[in-house]
Amino acid sequence: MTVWPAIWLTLKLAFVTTAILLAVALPLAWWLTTTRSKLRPVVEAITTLPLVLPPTVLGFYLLILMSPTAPFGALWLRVTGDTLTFSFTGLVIASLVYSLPFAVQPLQTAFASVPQPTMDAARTLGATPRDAFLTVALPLARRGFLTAGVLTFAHTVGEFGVVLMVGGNIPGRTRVISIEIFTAVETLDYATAHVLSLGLLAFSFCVLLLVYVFNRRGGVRVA
Amino acid sequence: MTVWPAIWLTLKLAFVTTAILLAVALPLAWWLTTTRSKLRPVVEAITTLPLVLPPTVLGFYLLILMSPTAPFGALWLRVTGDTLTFSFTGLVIASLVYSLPFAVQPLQTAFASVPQPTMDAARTLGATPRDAFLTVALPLARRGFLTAGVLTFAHTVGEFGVVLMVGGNIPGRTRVISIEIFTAVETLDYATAHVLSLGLLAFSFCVLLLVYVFNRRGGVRVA
Amino acid sequence: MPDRLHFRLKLRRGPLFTLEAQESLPMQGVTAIVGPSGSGKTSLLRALAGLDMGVAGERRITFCNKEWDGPGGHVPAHERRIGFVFQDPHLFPHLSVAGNIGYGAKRCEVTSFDAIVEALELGPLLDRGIDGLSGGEARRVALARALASNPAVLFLDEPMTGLDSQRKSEFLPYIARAVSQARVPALYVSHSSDEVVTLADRVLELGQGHVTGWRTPPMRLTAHVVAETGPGVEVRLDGAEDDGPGASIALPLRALPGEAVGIGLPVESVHFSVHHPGAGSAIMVLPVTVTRPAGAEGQAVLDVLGQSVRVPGVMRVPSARTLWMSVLRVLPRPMVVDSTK
Amino acid sequence: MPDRLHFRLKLRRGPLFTLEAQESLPMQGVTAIVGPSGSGKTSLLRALAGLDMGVAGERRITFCNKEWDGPGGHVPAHERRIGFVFQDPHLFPHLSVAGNIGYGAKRCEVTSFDAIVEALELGPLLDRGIDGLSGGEARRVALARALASNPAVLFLDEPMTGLDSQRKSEFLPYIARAVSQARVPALYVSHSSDEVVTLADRVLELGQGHVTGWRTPPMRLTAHVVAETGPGVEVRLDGAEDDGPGASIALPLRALPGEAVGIGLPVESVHFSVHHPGAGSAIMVLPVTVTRPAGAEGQAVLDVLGQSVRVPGVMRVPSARTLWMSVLRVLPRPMVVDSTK
Amino acid sequence: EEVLLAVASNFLTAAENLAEVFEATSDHSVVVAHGSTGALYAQIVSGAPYDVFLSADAERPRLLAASGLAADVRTYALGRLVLVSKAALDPGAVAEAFAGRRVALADPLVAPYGAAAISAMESLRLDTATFQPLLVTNVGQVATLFVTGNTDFAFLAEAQLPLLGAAEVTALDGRYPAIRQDAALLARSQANPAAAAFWAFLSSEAAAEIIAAKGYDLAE
Ligand SMILES: Nc1ncnc2c1ncn2[C@@H]1O[C@H](COP(=O)(O)OP(=O)(O)OP(=O)(O)O)[C@@H](O)[C@H]1O
Ligand SMILES: Nc1ncnc2c1ncn2[C@@H]1O[C@H](COP(=O)(O)OP(=O)(O)OP(=O)(O)O)[C@@H](O)[C@H]1O
Ligand code: MOO
Ligand SMILES: [Mg+2]
Ligand SMILES: [Mg+2]
Repeated sequence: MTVWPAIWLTLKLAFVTTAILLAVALPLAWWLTTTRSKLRPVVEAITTLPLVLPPTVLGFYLLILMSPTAPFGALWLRVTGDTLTFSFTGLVIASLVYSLPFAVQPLQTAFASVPQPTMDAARTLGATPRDAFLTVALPLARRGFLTAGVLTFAHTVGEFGVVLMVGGNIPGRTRVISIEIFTAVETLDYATAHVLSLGLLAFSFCVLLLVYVFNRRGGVRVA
Repeated sequence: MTVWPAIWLTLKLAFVTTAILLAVALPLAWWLTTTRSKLRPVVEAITTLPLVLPPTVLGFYLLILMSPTAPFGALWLRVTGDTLTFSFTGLVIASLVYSLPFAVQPLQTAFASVPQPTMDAARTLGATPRDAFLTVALPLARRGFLTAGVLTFAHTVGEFGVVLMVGGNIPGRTRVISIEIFTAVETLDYATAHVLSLGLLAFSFCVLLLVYVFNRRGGVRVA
Repeated sequence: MPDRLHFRLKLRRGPLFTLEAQESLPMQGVTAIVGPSGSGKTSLLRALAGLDMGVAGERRITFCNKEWDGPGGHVPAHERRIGFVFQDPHLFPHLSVAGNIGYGAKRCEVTSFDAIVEALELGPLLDRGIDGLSGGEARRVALARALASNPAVLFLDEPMTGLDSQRKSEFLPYIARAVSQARVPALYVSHSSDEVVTLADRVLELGQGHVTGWRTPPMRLTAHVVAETGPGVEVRLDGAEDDGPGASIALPLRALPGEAVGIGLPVESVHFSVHHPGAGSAIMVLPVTVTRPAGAEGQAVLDVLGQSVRVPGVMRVPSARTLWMSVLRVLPRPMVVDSTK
Repeated sequence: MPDRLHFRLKLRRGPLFTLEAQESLPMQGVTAIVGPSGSGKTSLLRALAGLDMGVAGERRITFCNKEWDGPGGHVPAHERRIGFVFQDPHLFPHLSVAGNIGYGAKRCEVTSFDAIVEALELGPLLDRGIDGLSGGEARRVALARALASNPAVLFLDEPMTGLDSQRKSEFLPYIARAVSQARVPALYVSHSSDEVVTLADRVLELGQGHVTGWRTPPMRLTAHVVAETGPGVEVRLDGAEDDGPGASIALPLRALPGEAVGIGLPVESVHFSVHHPGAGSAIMVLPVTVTRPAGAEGQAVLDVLGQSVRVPGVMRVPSARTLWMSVLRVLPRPMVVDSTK
Repeated sequence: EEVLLAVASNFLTAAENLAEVFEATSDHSVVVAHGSTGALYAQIVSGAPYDVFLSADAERPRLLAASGLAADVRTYALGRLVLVSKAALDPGAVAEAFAGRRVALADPLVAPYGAAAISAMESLRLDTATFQPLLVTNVGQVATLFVTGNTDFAFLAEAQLPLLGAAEVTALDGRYPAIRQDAALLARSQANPAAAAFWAFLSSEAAAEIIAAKGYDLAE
């Protein structure tokens, strides 16, 4: 059983999801941080929901929503000629929902710690809100941006329950690494399970180590 | 099929895991934030690893490690007379590993944003490092503490892949809500799936809404 | 009609404080704003700048015939072209010193970046990050940043805090020159009477959120530069006779021969006496005629070499027709004479 | 042997700055530390307080015969009992004003919490959070917090920044009293000569990370309170004759009859002249004998009513045997006379 | 062209063998997805793009045909349930051996082999309260638990035995209703030549040989 299709599929899914989510989360997180709208807590709760819900709940609803018999799934089928469930597109949509909080939350935290007076200073220096956002808030929140990217990517790579429910485990189409390992264990193919698990373990560890070594920061000292 | 045992089991698991993890993560996060040790990036990477790994990798290794034929599992069996896999204790151990980064990361972020000069001020006012930690760093990081608690709890409630692998779905012992929903969907028992999913959805949404309404904060304004 | 800044504001901040102020400020030279801690000086500047928009209340601001806030609309803060030096420096932590100073400069026709950097002695710091800047260094960067943004008006909230007296005495004239040369008016919050004497053309006083009135403007004489010396210039008071008192005063100031210089007279360094004190430690001893003695109608007015000087109420001017004024210290300020007049 | 603070330090901060200083400071009264912005004043205080321990270098500190840093060991910052007022307030954002002030007080035998709150006029703010405090309010809370922690020594890094002159002139005497009454020595960083004149017993100068020497201590005369008046006290200079000059000076100060008061003479408000100036705006005109004229050996020394006064080099004292000294303004400072002497 | 098989876990290795041979003898390719019968069925109902469903029961293919999702249904094998254990087992003393131990079986709700195991236990008069039954989603996982030492006894398909290595096998013939494993050619795939070709191949002699060799009985 070759593991490359699963690895390739997983990376593709994680990349696509991360790219789309960062693009969506950036304005959303900024809006949540700066708005005075009464709707904010509601939007915030909705955004956080996928974090709190078991993947199977998400999977269940997505399955219902995207099934060819549901309005949305049917529309998709008519327009694209393809079903959403058990397809890569379906996985991407599921991942977007599933990982949304992982993109929004770190950005929101980072934006919230941008000091108001610093933004004020930018404004009196002639920066439009958009300009101040791009040249002050965003650079100051870059750690949050990095965190959002890493978390979203990681969470998508590690996605399992949702994928299993809305994607099944169709080799080359929806069988991502996590499912591949599950399958390998099920079929007593411990060699594959070990190769994938160890590989992922070593790879993740190295990436994280690099991130943390290069991301040294001052931090607080007490003694 | 009554759903209460699954709900009860899930809550118990989430509470126990959250309580233990917060107790462990607090000193760990503080150490990570303040230490100047060369080991910091390594420890940091290890702490973050479960975040990046698919639950099935974790599940696979835990399954191997905790099996009664493995040294650790065997020892456990000798000492407690109970096997780890497919038991509540096993689930707790798996959850602790699985949710560790969700407890450590928010605390670390919060601790990192405690200003050094404020800690310095506490010290010159006679606060020992421990005292300053408890009376300044911790209160200033309380949002991080709350976030850590909520995330850990939520992540444990949502745990699926790991439980599926090391816990199976023994009713009342290891069948948590997420597994219950999965099973319900697999058996096309949509009624149960709906009851559980909707319940969880409504409950989560309300809790989050409350958190966000009461957690209003200044935030940044630009226009 | 000269340009003015009209405002009528009513803003609540917290349960105990309301800023409720209305005034019309000439937009020429430096208007000092003084008042005890907590009287609302910072709140006033922020409101005028269009920050803190969230707080409800009345808000009418017109700057040089342009409505900034009012029924006709709202000019957002970034279009008001205010060079705001905040009470705390609030530098951009992700930019170098040069990046901070250049931030505003990039967003408009660049003015004298290099001159500002030189005047504030920031050259050696330009490439550094802002971490580890000393208190005074950070403050100077904040000043430079505001000045380099080619502002239409300066809002300076205790900008000299943390600057050593040497740098202060070099930099105050620099601000004076910037204000008069580029005709950028300034609002200047300060607790330091020296700064007020050096810079202010008029002094507005706040108390508990209200405008409590205009204070006597600082005592000042005008002089002209007669010669450049090594470390500074030599000036002669307008109206002084050759070899008479005030004919030749050395000032540590950069100015060109012929330029007008304001000679600020700090209250605590001016000694009025009925007799000539003779040789002494004073920079100059000038004859003074009392045009109007202090009394119920207001402060005393003096004639000094033909120049009229109003004396603040706190000074005890002896009751005599003619006096001697010994000046122990002056605070000079370059003045660019309006060439259009 | 009087208590002293010995230190020998060498610390690198950034590529351009090294603090390399060695000195022994008497731990009595107030030692002012002056120097241009960036000269290392803050760095010195932090190093002495045992903060910034991460930076390697030489570090020997002995405080009142107790080794704080050295081969014999290291006393952690929280055991040094330093009342540190930082250049920025750095209040605890999660505590109320009262909580901030009480933070240190809780960790030791409580000293005069109420007196401090009253002296700094913090009563109305006690229950507030620290958000929205004005610049001067925050500064006063930081001061109160340090004072209330019953410190063994005060480190004050420009503590009067942002305070209005009214409050400053009330609070400086308060600090002076705290220092002398509780015998808490203080290191006082300041750019303001008024503060130095009011408080300092000696003045240490820093430049570019090095100790550049001791400055002439501020001119000061001693006096005693003869009567309490409504708004303040009436004092008589030591050595003044009944009805003679200096016999009765009104000061806006709280003190008890019989108490000693230091009368600081700000350089820029002291006018030396060869003739008596006659009636005028001076608070007092005192006869002066020049004990030692200014010259190569150092600054001039004067005899004022029997008290010896050293005149800083910047002042031009006329060359004559006897002079008149017109004092336009004084900066009073209560002094508790050491009863053990 | 490609045919996508949905294979009940018990038949996975056999299906892989079939796929190999089919690919060698035709110019089509085969992709194999697997799971419990119930899970695969639920996926098909939800729109999963399978071509051929190799179920472990007859019921679900029949339901597919009835709802029009399946174009053709046929029995391809009769399954055999076995009980494996670490130590040799006396068929007469199963209850004693089970007492307090762990017994893994597939979830009868989704896996026909699990349902068969339940029947076998009833016929052996085993009381599930006297031991610890471990229910997992399919027979593949049952095997995993046994191999990793996490269970002492496991109800498996005979076809899985080669994967296990050393294990004692107890045959359970006659103690459970016949496991009729039906295949369904899904309606959506009628136009897929690869699906049609595989459907034909499934009833070929060559296929029957492989199926039998894997430990299944053949229908009539
Ligand atoms: N958000 C707020 N909540 C409560 N009180 C506030 C708030 N913002 C400002 N204040 C109060 O308003 C008053 C005026 O503040 P402001 O900063 O304008 O004073 P200021 O004149 O600049 O004083 P300073 O000279 O000390 O800087 C202060 O008493 C302050 O405590
Ligand atoms: N981490 C650092 N990196 C680089 N330079 C630093 C660092 N910390 C301090 N410095 C430099 O050390 C010098 C001394 O700083 P310090 O804060 O002690 O000055 P200061 O005498 O207190 O000045 P001020 O009166 O402006 O507060 C400054 O030039 C400052 O830029
Ligand atoms: O092959 Mo099954 O559907 O797990 O019994
Ligand atoms: Mg202010
Ligand atoms: Mg400093």
